[in-house]
Amino acid sequence: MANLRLSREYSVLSLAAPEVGARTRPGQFVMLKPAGVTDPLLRRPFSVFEILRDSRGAITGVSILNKRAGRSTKRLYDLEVGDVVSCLGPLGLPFTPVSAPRQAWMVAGGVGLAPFATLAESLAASGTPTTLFYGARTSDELFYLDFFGRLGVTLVLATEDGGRGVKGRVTAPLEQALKSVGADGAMVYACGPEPMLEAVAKLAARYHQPSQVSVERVMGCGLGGCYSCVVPVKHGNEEANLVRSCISGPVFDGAELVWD
Amino acid sequence: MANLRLSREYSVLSLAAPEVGARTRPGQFVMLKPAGVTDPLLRRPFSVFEILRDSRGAITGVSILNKRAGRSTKRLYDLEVGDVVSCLGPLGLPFTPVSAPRQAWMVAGGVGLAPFATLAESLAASGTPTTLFYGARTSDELFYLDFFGRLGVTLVLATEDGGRGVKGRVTAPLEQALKSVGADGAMVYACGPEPMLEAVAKLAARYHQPSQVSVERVMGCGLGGCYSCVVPVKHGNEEANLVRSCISGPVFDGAELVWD
Amino acid sequence: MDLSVRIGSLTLPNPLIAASGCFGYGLEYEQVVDLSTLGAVVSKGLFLKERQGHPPPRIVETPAGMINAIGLQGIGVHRFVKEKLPQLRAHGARTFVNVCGSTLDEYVEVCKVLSQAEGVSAIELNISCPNIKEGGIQFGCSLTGTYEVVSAVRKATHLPVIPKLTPNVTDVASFARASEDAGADAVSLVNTFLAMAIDVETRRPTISNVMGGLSGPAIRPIAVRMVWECYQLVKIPIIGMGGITNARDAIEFMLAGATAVQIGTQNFVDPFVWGKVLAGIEDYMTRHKVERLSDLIGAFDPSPVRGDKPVVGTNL
Amino acid sequence: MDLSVRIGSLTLPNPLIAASGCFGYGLEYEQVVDLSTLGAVVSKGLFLKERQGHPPPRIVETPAGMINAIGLQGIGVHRFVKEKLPQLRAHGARTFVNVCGSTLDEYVEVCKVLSQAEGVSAIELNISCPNIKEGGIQFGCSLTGTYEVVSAVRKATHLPVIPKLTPNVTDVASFARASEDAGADAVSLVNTFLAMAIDVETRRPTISNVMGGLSGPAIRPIAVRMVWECYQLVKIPIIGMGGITNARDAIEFMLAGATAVQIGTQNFVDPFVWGKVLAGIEDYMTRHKVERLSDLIGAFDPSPVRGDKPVVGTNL
Ligand SMILES: Cc1cc2nc3c(=O)[nH]c(=O)nc-3n(C[C@H](O)[C@H](O)[C@H](O)COP(=O)(O)OP(=O)(O)OC[C@H]3O[C@@H](n4cnc5c(N)ncnc54)[C@H](O)[C@@H]3O)c2cc1C
Ligand SMILES: Cc1cc2nc3c(=O)[nH]c(=O)nc-3n(C[C@H](O)[C@H](O)[C@H](O)COP(=O)(O)OP(=O)(O)OC[C@H]3O[C@@H](n4cnc5c(N)ncnc54)[C@H](O)[C@@H]3O)c2cc1C
Ligand SMILES: Cc1cc2nc3c(=O)[nH]c(=O)nc-3n(C[C@H](O)[C@H](O)[C@H](O)COP(=O)(O)O)c2cc1C
Ligand SMILES: Cc1cc2nc3c(=O)[nH]c(=O)nc-3n(C[C@H](O)[C@H](O)[C@H](O)COP(=O)(O)O)c2cc1C
Ligand code: FES
Ligand code: FES
Repeated sequence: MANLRLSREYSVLSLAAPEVGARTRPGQFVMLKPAGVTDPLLRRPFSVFEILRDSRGAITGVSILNKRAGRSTKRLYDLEVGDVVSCLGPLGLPFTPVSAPRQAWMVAGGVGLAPFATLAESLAASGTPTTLFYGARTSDELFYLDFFGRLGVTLVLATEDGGRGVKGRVTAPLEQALKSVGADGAMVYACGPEPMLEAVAKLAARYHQPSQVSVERVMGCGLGGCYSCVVPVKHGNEEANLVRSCISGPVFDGAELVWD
Repeated sequence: MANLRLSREYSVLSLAAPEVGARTRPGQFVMLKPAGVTDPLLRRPFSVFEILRDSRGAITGVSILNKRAGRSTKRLYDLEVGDVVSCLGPLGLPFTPVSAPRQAWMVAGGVGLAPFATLAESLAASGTPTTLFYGARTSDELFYLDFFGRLGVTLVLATEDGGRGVKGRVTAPLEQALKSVGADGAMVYACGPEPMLEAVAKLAARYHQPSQVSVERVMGCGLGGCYSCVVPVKHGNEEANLVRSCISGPVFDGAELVWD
Repeated sequence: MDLSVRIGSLTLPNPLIAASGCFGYGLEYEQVVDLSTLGAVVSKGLFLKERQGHPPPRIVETPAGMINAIGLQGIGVHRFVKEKLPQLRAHGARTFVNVCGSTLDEYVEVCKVLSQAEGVSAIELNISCPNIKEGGIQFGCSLTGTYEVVSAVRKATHLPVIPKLTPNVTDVASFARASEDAGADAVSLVNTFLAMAIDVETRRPTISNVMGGLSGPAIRPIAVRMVWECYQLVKIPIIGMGGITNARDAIEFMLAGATAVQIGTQNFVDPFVWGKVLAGIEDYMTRHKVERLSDLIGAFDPSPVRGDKPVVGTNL
Repeated sequence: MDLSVRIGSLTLPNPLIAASGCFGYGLEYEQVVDLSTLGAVVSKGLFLKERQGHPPPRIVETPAGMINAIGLQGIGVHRFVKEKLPQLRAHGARTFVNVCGSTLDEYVEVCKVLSQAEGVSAIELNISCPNIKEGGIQFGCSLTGTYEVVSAVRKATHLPVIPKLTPNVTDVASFARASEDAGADAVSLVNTFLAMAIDVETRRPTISNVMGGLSGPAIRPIAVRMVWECYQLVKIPIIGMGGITNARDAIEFMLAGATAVQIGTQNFVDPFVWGKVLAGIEDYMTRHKVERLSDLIGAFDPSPVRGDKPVVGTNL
């Protein structure tokens, strides 16, 4: 267990969990809870950020990109080496990767960057041309740019204060790109705040590109037991159904999600 | 904050609390709770063990002799330097010291040693001849003997396994001593398990010596608010009354406590 | 910033009241908190005569709560009037007296004594103590019983009468209504939930009375619901309580319809809670541009939220 | 060591049952726990038809507990029989079906469908869901309603009928008695406590349905008390639940009179809870030389303890 503070809100929590690491596919998540802690009671869901390996390349665990949002995330932020975290996973359905000549466009808002580290690795391994559209509040909150750079990912950045990249929302450069997307098309992957997800899914649809969107719901169990995490999903002309995002997601076809 | 483990059950927890230290008199207690912890909910009572001083003799805080008994005491045992403990006190009525030629006999069972470190210091300062009757399960659980030795306290030890001192209960050597108590008499101070307290109070009475007994009750507040900590106390021929041990104790006249 | 609230004819400088049985007779806390800075102080429950209460052990901790069965140990109303009231007055405390009775006559009698004393601001009628058979719960669990005892006391005193309701009923709001109909000036709720914990190692009770009352944060979500139910049914002010630990919790009760709030168990955990909650309320009022705290009473907007993100953590 | 318990004509290999609504349809957990090792699995609440339930947010965490208002989203009894039951049977699960209804007829109808299906061990009659108006709570909060619906279902099926009681009543034991009188084979209790939490920053509900049901360790001391009250009044077996997290808690319910116990919320916290509780029970039986677990049922000795030391901490 290590806990690298990236800022006063973000940290990368490394967990010794070789089995979880070995089985995780990009976009899957884990349910975490500091061991022995009874308050908060419930686990919290986190995307797997990196698959950790030792010097010989053997998988040793996973890391989590943790953003302080409330009690559990603060507790995780404060953890020290040696503290034990109970980690359940990997859970949920992963992203479906695409391969060249189709392009992969990853759209991340804030902590929504988390699932894209593993996805970028997997896309790089298959040689898929990949772009990361990455928006944050300030340039200080743009993390791991080198990591994506090393994988050959094209970076398109946006900050709300204009400190780095485009000023404003990341959906603006995305729309620009969508306007001139080539004949081979792009698969748009998105993770971030709900309004961003909605905007991305609708933009992708408008420009006739498929999208895969990772949604965030309050999750009680992560295993399909509690029905707390539902999202309205519509297949073709059927009526919308409330579907559990922990087992039928968190990644959904952006065209099938119903935004209300 | 320091936490010195004496054994797998006992530790001495040092708290930076100069005001508490400055105001504590022997036999008083504090109500502790690790900061920010909501489970367990309630504070727990602990005798002040030592008054801590810096190299120049200025009071810096207090220490606690903590014995793992359940959830809170385990948590306190596990604390590390830097952890914050909320400390309310000093609370309760202290021991009333005696002075020469009367002797002071302190009877401690296990963690019941705690209030006697400060009492011994105060008795030593007034030159009162002092004896510590100290019983524990094994010789490993006899702590701070040097400390009391340095103060000139006579030590009478008892262990249940006979590993050191008398084998069996500490009340046996106490009774021996009571049989031959001099004309100036002795004040018997006691702290430890309830059956020991009862035996000590009754022995003292039988040999016509006064006793001051520190009782241990479940305490919800330590300030007289909840009425959880009552003990039956009888003044002379009055009917027994249930009296709050947090504010009218924890130290009581052994002759006035009613044992049921 | 105006933190005052009104309960009938009374104006309290702020809505924070020390709950009965959790603050002794008030005087125990004079060194910890300036009693005049509290909205009010509620005394321990008092019968006509002295009572010894139940033998210890009397409390046991449970997850986010505690069970107590003190059994209403107390000095009786006469000693209270003689020994405690003058000092409480001297400290400038607004004193509510929690009144118990084994019979309707005893309730009336105790209230009469208090009416003649100086320094009682209101009577909190304890018809809800779960810990003793003769503690009024037979009144508090029956609508007609509630109506009768409140009416009788109403006639016997000029002081504000505030029945304290038990949560151990199917429909607490109907009891608030019965109290209102009988002339109560306000209601306070909730008293503790009847509960029990077994020591599995010995298979024996953890407290001498076997059953006791559950209080503390554990019960807060049920108590808030009950306050909201009552707020929708009655017009008289509601004094809300049950697991309040901080300003957020106090405001939650006020939004649900409480005019004032009581703090019990948390005062054990942290006797300095009062200043902290007041400061937190002021901070909230500043942040939310609330000029008069009383504007928050019942200001909960129950129209459903939609979407994915409630503020989960803030309810812990 | 014999961990088996009997509920009417059923023998369960052990008393641990997955609580309704906390274990999906059981199959969701097949990779985490061997379903045949559980005493039984209770399905999510089922109506005749499919239901969408309430919009999210549906849960909110509270101190030592959670409030849920799922609103009985479900696939309906017909799809359950077709899609889930065969697989549950294949896994060797003993399946209890939690039956809901908006009307008496619907309860009867759902039970008839289940009686004709293969692989249903018992019917748990949900007359206690606090989250939806038409969820049977109108039956569960009235003694005659309880009697009627249990009688009607009793006549409609040969399967064991186990009404699930609500704790939101003044006297839960009378509802257990009404159920027994109407021919129930057992009762299960408690369902969740009606509760509410407000987001004070927005002054809006934290869950879309405003009110929901409180579960988890917070409610355990109240639930244990209710089981003990029922145990003293009825002869039929009691299935106890409410905040069970470990073997100690499970044993506490059994000592209070539960023949079997259900675990709900803790399964969310730790889906591996089942093996841990079983191991803990075996350890307890070894330490206390208990040969047959069923000997613990109701073995609580309520004669008061005296003295200073309850085992406080073990109830946390
Ligand atoms: C599939 C999935 C993957 C996620 N991945 C990450 C990640 O990689 N890094 C990261 O920092 N966060 C991630 N989150 C969000 C993270 O789960 C929440 O920030 C966390 O649960 C908040 O817990 P808390 O106790 O700190 O906050 P709380 O005090 O409980 O609440 C603070 C805020 O967080 C929201 N929240 C609370 N619980 C949940 C929950 N169970 N699910 C979603 N939102 C919740 C609340 O609505 C509230 O707005 C992910 C969520 C999901 C559903
Ligand atoms: C005046 C006083 C002074 C004390 N001084 C010391 C001391 O110096 N060092 C020390 O180690 N212990 C001392 N104790 C005992 C200490 O308070 C308990 O061991 C502690 O409260 C147990 O808390 P826990 O959460 O670890 O145990 P729990 O898990 O709560 O329970 C374990 C055991 O401790 C007992 N216990 C629980 N709460 C209390 C309580 N509030 N008061 C008394 N017993 C309780 C229980 O009955 C049970 O047998 C003192 C107690 C009192 C009343
Ligand atoms: C130790 C204790 C003693 C109590 N005694 C009384 C009492 O005498 N009269 C009364 O009306 N309520 C009594 N109560 C109930 C409280 O006043 C309050 O209603 C309840 O504890 C809920 O509030 P809380 O969760 O803030 O403690 C007592 C509660 C506790 C914990
Ligand atoms: C998310 C959730 C959904 C529930 N759904 C149902 C249900 O469909 N039918 C039912 O009878 N009880 C339902 N319950 C109640 C539980 O079965 C159980 O009675 C209650 O949660 C108390 O047990 P616990 O504290 O172990 O969770 C539900 C509880 C939760 C938390
Ligand atoms: S989180 Fe429990 S069903 Fe999805
Ligand atoms: S501990 Fe609360 S009155 Fe003594």
